[in-house]
Amino acid sequence: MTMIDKRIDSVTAVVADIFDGATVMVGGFGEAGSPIELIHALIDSGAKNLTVVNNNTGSGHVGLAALIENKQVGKMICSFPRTANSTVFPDLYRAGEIELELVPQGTLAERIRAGGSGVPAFYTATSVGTPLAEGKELRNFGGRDYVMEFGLKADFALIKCERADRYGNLVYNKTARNFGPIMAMAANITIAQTGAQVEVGAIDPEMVVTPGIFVDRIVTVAYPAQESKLVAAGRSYP
Amino acid sequence: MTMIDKRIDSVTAVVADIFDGATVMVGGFGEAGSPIELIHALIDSGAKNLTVVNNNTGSGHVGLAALIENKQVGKMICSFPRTANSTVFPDLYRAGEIELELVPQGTLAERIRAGGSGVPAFYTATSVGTPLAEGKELRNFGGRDYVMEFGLKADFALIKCERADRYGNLVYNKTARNFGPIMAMAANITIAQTGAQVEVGAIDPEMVVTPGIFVDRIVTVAYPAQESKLVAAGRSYP
Amino acid sequence: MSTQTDTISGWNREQMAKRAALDIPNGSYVNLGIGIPEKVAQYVPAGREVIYHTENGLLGMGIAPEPGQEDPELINAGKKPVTVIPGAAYFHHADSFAMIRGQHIDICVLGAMQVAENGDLANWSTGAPDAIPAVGGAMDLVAGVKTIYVITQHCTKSGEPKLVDTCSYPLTGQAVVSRIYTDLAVIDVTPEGFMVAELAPGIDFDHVQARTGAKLIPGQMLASVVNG
Amino acid sequence: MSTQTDTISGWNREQMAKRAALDIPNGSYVNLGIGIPEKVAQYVPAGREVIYHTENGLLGMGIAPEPGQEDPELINAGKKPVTVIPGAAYFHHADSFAMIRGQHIDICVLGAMQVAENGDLANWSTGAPDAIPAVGGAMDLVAGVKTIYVITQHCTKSGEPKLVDTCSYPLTGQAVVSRIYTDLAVIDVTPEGFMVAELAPGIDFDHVQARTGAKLIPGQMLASVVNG
Repeated sequence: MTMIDKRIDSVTAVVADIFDGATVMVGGFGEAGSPIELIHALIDSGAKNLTVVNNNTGSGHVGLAALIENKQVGKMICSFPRTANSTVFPDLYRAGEIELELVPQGTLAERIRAGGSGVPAFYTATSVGTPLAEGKELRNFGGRDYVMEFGLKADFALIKCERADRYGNLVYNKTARNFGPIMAMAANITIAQTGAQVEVGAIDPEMVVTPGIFVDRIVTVAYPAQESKLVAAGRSYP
Repeated sequence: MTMIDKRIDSVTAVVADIFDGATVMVGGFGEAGSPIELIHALIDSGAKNLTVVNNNTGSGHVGLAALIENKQVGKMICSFPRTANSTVFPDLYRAGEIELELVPQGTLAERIRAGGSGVPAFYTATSVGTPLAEGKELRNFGGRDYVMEFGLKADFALIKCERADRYGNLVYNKTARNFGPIMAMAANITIAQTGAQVEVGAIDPEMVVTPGIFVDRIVTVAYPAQESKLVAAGRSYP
Repeated sequence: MSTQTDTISGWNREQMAKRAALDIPNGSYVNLGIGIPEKVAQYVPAGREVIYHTENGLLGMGIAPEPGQEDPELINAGKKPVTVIPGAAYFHHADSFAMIRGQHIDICVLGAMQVAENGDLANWSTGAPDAIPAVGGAMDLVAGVKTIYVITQHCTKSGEPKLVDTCSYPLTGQAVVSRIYTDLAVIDVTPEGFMVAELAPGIDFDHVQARTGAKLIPGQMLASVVNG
Repeated sequence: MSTQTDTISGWNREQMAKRAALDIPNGSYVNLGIGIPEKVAQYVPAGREVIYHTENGLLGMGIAPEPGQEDPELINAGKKPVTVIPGAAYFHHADSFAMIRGQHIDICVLGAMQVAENGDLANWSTGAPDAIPAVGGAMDLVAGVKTIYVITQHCTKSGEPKLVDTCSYPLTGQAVVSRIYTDLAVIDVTPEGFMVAELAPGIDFDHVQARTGAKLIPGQMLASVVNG
């Protein structure tokens, strides 16, 4: 029997088809849930002119910050591109070498969830009356103004989970769940790095957070690097 | 210490403030997840002219069908108001005694989720070019037409779950989960009947399906009636 | 199912389901409508692993339970008891329809009242003024699933064609059907119209054309027979 | 925090947090911003059970872990390690912001750069042309949470008023702030403008007015003192 098996052996192979100009959603909120080994594999792959969707812009000189520093990112879509310990994005942004689409965090999450759910656009009260609503369509419902926002999709999503089976059913760890489940819905190809692979049936159907239909490839990284430790040690990638 | 405790002793007390003219979301898909004891308590309460949101219109002469038969429902918002074993809704509908807003099932679910998430309106491809899109606003995004649909809220939601703690954290049983989690988000007052109460902390934070913030009252019904058995036995309520 | 057409020859319900099942690729995520479409699951060729979605909130639906093993809280979209396979997942209705509406389900197989040559589908209402309208998830499925297959008798019980130039019944969706499996033929919806890909044993092209309310085009595999 | 105003008198940061904490009712679902607002959790009066939400995906956030017990995958919106209380729940970002945007969170306490007398809040950007804009969840919180409280020094380090008639900085939200806790006073945003509800010990109304960029109205509890 030809079984469904989404497992791939190496982080190199799993990101190999990410093409120049692709839109790539990258999971994680700060280091929690950041698929750092997948990002480093993407640095090794050399894909350029990427549009990256992440809440932040990385720390130090590893992970997402390293991808940006390596000039592979043409545009960031994020809510908070500043961190105490990284000047990678600010330096490139001030130099005009990287584009920024600033999106309120909840609008970003809702846009991603909409993109994965067949919703091309929706209305939200967030940002009405602020510079982030400028140029956007306003509309009044029930006496309150709302701004129209568009669903957001991606060619690829790189996410991190705790356990996965060969169908691609995923569970996450604590607040590392953050953007993983919705990015998996919004990307054409979703790639998950997992701390452990388990047999089909080992995850209780009541506990599955991301059903396998949203996941295309799984690669095991049993001992992922901890971004904050790399940053504290002054490490950089590559 | 004044503890948060959402537990109420009786199904009578827990629905006592559902007022005439209220919009009430009722969980369940067919009998799976139907809060039959809460519905029967609502029949006892006598609240009238309700707008009820449910996927169906009930079976036989118990549960939702009995609520309708008792002339307490002025309007149904649902996707599939026919069942093999009940003529309660069709009879009243043909007699002009009950109003129907027919909504595609996925649009219904998405409208409820939107109502609970601060989204007053969104666009969907579902129903474009069909009678259910008539009179609705069409809009083209990326070359495809979509119809605008509104978020749906309620004064009350009546739902059924498997286990609950005093904070109102809920887990469901199998496909009885269906509309419970989203109706809990969309209602001003969410009332859950639970098969069992457990101590705070007994539900793994990774497994909580409906966080307590969406739930206002819990009542235990340890041995809920099984709608299909009541229907098969020819039972009616009251 | 005792139409005149049926008594002449053609595929029966099981054979129609079996033929459709051949077109379900390995690894597909599939949603099956009520009726003949449900039977497709029984006939997916050995060696293919297919995962079934039921829109009430389950991915990894298994076969019907043994009598006495039914669980009223484990049902499918037709409200019948089902089981789950290892690796299944439960989710709520909005997440379930996000799978449908977000184009994550690969194939949906549905019944039909009418299919038009441009792929329009009517399968929810006759539009009769005294009918109780009921749509369920049909409009979501046809708008959202990547590929829509229809399994249907070629004609109604009274012998009217169900494959037509324009649907007279209210639509479920516009230009959504890819392929139709009837008792007489397998027919693709193409930019040029209905194209006959296969004929049931003993059925010829003219027999099907006579029972179809739109022009049929012979497909490549039939062209030599019809034209030659 | 060494402004001239501070050296005269008024509440310190801990006292400001403590005063705000008095206004958190039992049973509230609360989201606390980074900085002084975080301290509010320490001062909620005994006997009240309050549940803390952190927008990265946790309801039931507990106190900071013991040194050495930090988990890099259990953090708050400020990316600091936290713990969970029994009865906590994890969820993804869209569900977490549905709690905020769907008006399920009762109270949010935030810092401010400026608050206008109509409740407009500016707390994310000075609008300086060389600044890297960064907003996080601030706009979602002020648009979605039922009640918005602000804790802030009454004036900037250079002595400029932060309570003004019109914000000069880019807004976070329009007419969203209900109450402001400063080092000098507790001030309500009312349809008539800023109303002083309480004064810090040793601070009089005129002292606060002199440091405020909009007209202050004495509240009921102060009226007898000011008018009498």
